[in-house]
Amino acid sequence: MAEVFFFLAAIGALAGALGTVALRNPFYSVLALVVHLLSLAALFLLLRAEFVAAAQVIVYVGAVMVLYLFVVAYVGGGADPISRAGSPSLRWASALFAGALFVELTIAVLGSGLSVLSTEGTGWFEGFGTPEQIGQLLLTDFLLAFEVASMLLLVAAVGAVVLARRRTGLEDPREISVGDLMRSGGRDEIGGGEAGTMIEVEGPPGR
Amino acid sequence: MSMEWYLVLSALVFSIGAGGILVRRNPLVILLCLELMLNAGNLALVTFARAHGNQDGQIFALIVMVVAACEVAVGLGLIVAIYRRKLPVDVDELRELQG
Amino acid sequence: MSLETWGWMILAFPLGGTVLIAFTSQILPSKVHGVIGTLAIALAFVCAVGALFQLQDLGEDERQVTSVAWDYANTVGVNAQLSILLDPLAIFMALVVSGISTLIHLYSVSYMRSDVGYTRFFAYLNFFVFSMLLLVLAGNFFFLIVGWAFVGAASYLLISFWFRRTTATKAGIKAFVINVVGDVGLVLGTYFIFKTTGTLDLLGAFDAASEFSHNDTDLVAGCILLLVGAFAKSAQVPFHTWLPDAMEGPTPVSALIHAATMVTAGVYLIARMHPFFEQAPTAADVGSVIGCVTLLIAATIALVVTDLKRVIAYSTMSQIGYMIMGVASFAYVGGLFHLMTHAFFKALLFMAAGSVISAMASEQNLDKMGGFKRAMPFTFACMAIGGLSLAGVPPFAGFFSKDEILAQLITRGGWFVVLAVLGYVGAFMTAIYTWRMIFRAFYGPPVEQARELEDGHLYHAPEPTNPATGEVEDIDVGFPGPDHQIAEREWTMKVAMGVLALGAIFAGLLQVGHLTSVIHDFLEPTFHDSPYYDELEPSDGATWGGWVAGTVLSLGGIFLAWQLWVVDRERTRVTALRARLAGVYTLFSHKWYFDEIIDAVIVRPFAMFGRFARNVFERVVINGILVGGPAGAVRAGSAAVRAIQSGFLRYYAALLLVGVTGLGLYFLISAS
Amino acid sequence: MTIHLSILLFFPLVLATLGALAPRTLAPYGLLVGALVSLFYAVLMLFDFDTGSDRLQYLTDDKWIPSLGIRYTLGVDGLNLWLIGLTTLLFAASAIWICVRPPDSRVKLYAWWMGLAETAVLGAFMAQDLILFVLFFDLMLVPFYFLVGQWGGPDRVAATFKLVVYTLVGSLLMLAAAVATGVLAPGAEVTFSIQRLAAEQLGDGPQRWIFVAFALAFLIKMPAFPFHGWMPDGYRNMPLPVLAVFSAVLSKVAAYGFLRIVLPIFPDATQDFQLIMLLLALASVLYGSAQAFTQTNARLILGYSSMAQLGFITLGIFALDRAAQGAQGALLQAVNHGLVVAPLFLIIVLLAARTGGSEDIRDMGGIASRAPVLAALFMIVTLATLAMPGSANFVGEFLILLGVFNSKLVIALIASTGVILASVYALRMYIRAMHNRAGPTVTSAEMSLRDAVVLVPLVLAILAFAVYPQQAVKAGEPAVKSVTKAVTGTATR
Repeated sequence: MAEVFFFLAAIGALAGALGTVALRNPFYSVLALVVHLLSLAALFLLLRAEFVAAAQVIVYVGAVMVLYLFVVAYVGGGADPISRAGSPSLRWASALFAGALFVELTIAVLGSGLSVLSTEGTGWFEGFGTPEQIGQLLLTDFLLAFEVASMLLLVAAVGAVVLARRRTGLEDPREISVGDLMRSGGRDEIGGGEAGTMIEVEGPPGR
Repeated sequence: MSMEWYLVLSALVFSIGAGGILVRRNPLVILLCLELMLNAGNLALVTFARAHGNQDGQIFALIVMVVAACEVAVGLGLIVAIYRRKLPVDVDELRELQG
Repeated sequence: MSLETWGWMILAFPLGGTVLIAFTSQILPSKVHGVIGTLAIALAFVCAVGALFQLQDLGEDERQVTSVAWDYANTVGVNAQLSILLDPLAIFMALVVSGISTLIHLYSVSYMRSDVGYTRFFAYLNFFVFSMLLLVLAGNFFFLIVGWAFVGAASYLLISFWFRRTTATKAGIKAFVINVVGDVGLVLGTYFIFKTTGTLDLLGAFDAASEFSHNDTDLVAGCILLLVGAFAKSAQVPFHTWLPDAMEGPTPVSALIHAATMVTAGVYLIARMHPFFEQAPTAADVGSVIGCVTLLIAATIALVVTDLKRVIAYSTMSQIGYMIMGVASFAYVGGLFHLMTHAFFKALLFMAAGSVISAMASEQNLDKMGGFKRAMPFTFACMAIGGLSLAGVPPFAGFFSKDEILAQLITRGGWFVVLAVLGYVGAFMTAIYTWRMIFRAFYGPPVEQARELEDGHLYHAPEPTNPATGEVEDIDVGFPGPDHQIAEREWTMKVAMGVLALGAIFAGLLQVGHLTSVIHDFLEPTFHDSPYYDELEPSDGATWGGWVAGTVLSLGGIFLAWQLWVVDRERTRVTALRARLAGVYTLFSHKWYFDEIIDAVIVRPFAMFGRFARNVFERVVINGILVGGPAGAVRAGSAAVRAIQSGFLRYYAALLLVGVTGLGLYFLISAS
Repeated sequence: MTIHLSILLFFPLVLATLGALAPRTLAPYGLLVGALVSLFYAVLMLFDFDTGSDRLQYLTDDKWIPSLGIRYTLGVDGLNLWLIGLTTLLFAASAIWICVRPPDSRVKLYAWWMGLAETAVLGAFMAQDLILFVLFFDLMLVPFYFLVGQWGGPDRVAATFKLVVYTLVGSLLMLAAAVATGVLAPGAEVTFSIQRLAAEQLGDGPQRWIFVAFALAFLIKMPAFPFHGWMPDGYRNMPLPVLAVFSAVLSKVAAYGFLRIVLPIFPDATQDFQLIMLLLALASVLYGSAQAFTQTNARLILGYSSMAQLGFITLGIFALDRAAQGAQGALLQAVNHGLVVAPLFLIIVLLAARTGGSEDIRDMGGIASRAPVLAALFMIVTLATLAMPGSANFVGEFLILLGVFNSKLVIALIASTGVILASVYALRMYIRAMHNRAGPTVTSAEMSLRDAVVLVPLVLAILAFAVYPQQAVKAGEPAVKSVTKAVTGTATR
């Protein structure tokens, strides 16, 4: 039974992953990732990680992905060709190296000689991976990591707000760019014509 | 299922993510590919937790999730900021770090 | 007060005078500074007299006292202490220096009155006297060197006193650098001696002089280096070229430093270091020969020079040649006696010359002078007394002192007799050039300036100019003052010249052949360890023969000068002589080409090396290879690294992936 | 009272930091207070110091990175006592200068970098752990990099580039050498304590290449011929108060490094390389003098004259005579040279202000006519520079030449020409600036009071040192003797 679930979930995860990479429209990519994440949550359940699976669904699929969707909608990411302008050699090289990496990792895992890998895992006790157990660990052994992580979240939240907020009083929106000074011309058409619907209202002054 | 399957799956997903980063130009999608790689790592962590009967790996996975969330928040903030400055949302065009 | 106290006070007054003048320069009126300066030196002279009496109270064996003030740099086996040595030689020199200095200060009070730098002048002058006294009183090699260099610096300051004159600053740096060459010689000589004696204390080192073997290589080298120091300071060949140029300084400076005191320091040094020189007669002989050569060369140049002050300057060189020849031949009494009498008559000559120059409104060329005899009777009298003394006419002071040297040389015998004969040749030339100068300046038809003076007013040039180059100057600081035409009207100048004239007449009586021997007896304690001191008492024959020869030669020389420059008004004979001896005349009037040779051999190659270093070596080797090499490597490296920094994010990611893959491969391979 | 070296070390930095946090006008005063307190503390130390002993005093010794055997060790002995005094004095003078003539822009940062520079230099002088020394030695470069790069002259980019590349090459070599010294030392555990390394010496082979690395680093820092390529540009472009301390103090760290590290730890290599070092030093003396003689930029005249003086110091260090006269003279001369060169650079500022901004001696002339006090001070400093007998510089030079004379006679005789050349270039500069006819753009004016506040104390220090150098030589003697003895291996007198 577990095998069936595993294969179902594995196929879902692989399909989601491939979809994320291959689909041209970012919107679809996000949706594919959602599929992938849900499949992973199922795998987590198979691995007796109830809490992690739940967190995966709630945090990732529920929150992070929604954030992605918002941004995609906001930025209005049109169809994005895969490396259209980039050199084809880079694409082939990347595929090659990705494959090589996979082969290496597989060899490393399979050839590691850890006897436990060929089993279904050591025995597990009652309550393994339940929120109770995890909560206890988080508030005892891993309290520091927990606190640091929460701090990190706070910093990231503040940082995201600062980054994304509208700036006023900045005469030239491109002032931060040193590169602009070095690159002459050809700057005007970039981002000049098309624009998202929401930014038009509050567009940077002078534009 | 033996643990090897999970790990091979994890490696496969990781490689797909890595390849995705290289071929896509939209920063949004690159962030998605990063998510893929992180999740592949998570899968490996949870698998090892199961293999050893020790929940520390799961805790680790949770922390990775937190970090991933932070990364997403900042990354998306950057994308929004780039967009607002009417800069192209394309990593190949953003090459100010060129030496 | 004790001897030591007197000794330290000799030094304290001039130093105090310098400091006082310097610190009150902006507060007190400048006239006061002349008084302060003169008083300070006069008090130093009083202290020297006090020290003299204290010294004479001591027993003859105890008349060498060292007094240490503090350890200066007493470390790693080098005992440099601030100490003074009080013995007859030191007191003798201190008396001469402070005495003459007092008179010259007095003279300067009037002479420099209108100069804007009046205060500065007295500060420098006091500093010079302090330095000179430090030199003669030093009881330690180290402070001997310090005094030695201080007088050089003071001399530099005073030569370029009119510092906006380029000629003066050039002369100043020339004098300073040659003096530094002398300092270095002195230092290196000290090293050679210190190596064996192991002490810098003078008396201690003298005691250890016997540790050297006779003509020890180290000692000869050391003594020759000491001689380099002495030659540089005393303007002996080939280190003499600075002295004529030093006449750019104000005339009192020439009188004080470049005639009476500083230039005789070389004589003092050789006399002071006599225990070493007697142990290394080879080096001493070098000194004798150079002294003799100098006295002849300088006399020949003095015969043809037309600048009034330079005639006296070359005469100074020549006279110091006598002294060096004397002391280096161990004729200490003669050398030091001549040092004293020379100080009197040469300072007198300079003062008189200064008087003439001021009447001429700074003009120094003998060709433009003439007929001052009636306009300036007092100056003429002084000049004549000085001239007679310098020429060696009995019974003036110079006659006895010069003869003492030559008689002692003859007594020494051997090839020193040759030196003595050459000395008499020099004496003949001395009489000629001295009186040539006097006759040309004071006889003949009066020039315009002289006539104005006879009418009772001073001649003023239409605008102040540099007498050497004719450049127009102003009268502000850095140039001579407006009323540099005192002539002989001020009482201070007359007093100073009068006292010196008395000295030039009567000082010779201190040491007359076998009749009196004040100098000899007084200096005996210093030279108690010298076998030559009593041995070289001139014999009767040498004394009397010398007197006769000296008298004949000096009177003959004066008579010749009279014939050539007074009797023969048109100077046809001089012109004819000049035409017949054209080669010799050119050689003399170009000062034997010493300046040109030194310039070509030392200065130019060095400047060329410097320019080569700056323009070629620095550019090619240092900047090209040593800087350009590493810098080029860094540039190339950074260019390579920069090429990787394409700015393509995915490119970086790919590199990362390549790296990770590579690392993984490495670990896999290394694990299998 | 007890003297804590850490306080002396970090006080300038702390106060400069406080100053940097204060309002703009107060910023330099933070630096000033820090520098003055350090000066006061250093002077206390000069009096408190036991001159009879050759051991380290006021030792601070603490664990720092125990797993690597690196310790935080500070100490003072005869070698660095007076150099610390010199450093604090000159930085105090420089701080006053910055207070009375603040730079045009970014005063706070400027003052802060100066504070950091003082701490770094003091650290290099006091460190008794090899790694700590290397750390402070490299730290010295950082503030000067920014000071030149931000406030420097027109060519500052090229100047900083050369300065940094050159000194970094030396520093990296030194770091490698320092690590190698600690690791290769025969002791049971890894240690970088200079004292212990001096006791447990390396074999002859490693000593040689480590010596070369250290010597190269120090020679570049000095700079010595032919490693002075960075000097002309660096000197031309550095702000003058910075240049004053740079030239006066940083080059002394290099000379001090030879005495503190190279001689005691690598005695065999020192003997092997003695002749080469002496010849390099001799070349520095002659080449520096020749250059100083032909340059017309006042800064470069001083720069090359410093090179010649540092050549003399190196000569003294490597004289290795039995009585340690050379090393003693070198130590004294290090202090002296710092003391005279700093006021000279400040005087250049005053001269340039009177020539309409030019620092070329061809544009100067006649400045003395309305500025007697300035002329007198300049004269005193000039005479001290050319090692006029009667100045402490002469004592130093006398001892150096005596030391070389006793060990290598010919080199001493050749080197003595450097003394003559010094008089030529020093006086040439003085005369061309102060004497002769006035240049077309020259306006002669007396020094103002605010300039006097800086210059007069420095000149008084020179004079005081000239009258009584005994105190300094007495303090240095035991340490210098033991250092030299480590190399010559024979009992000293």
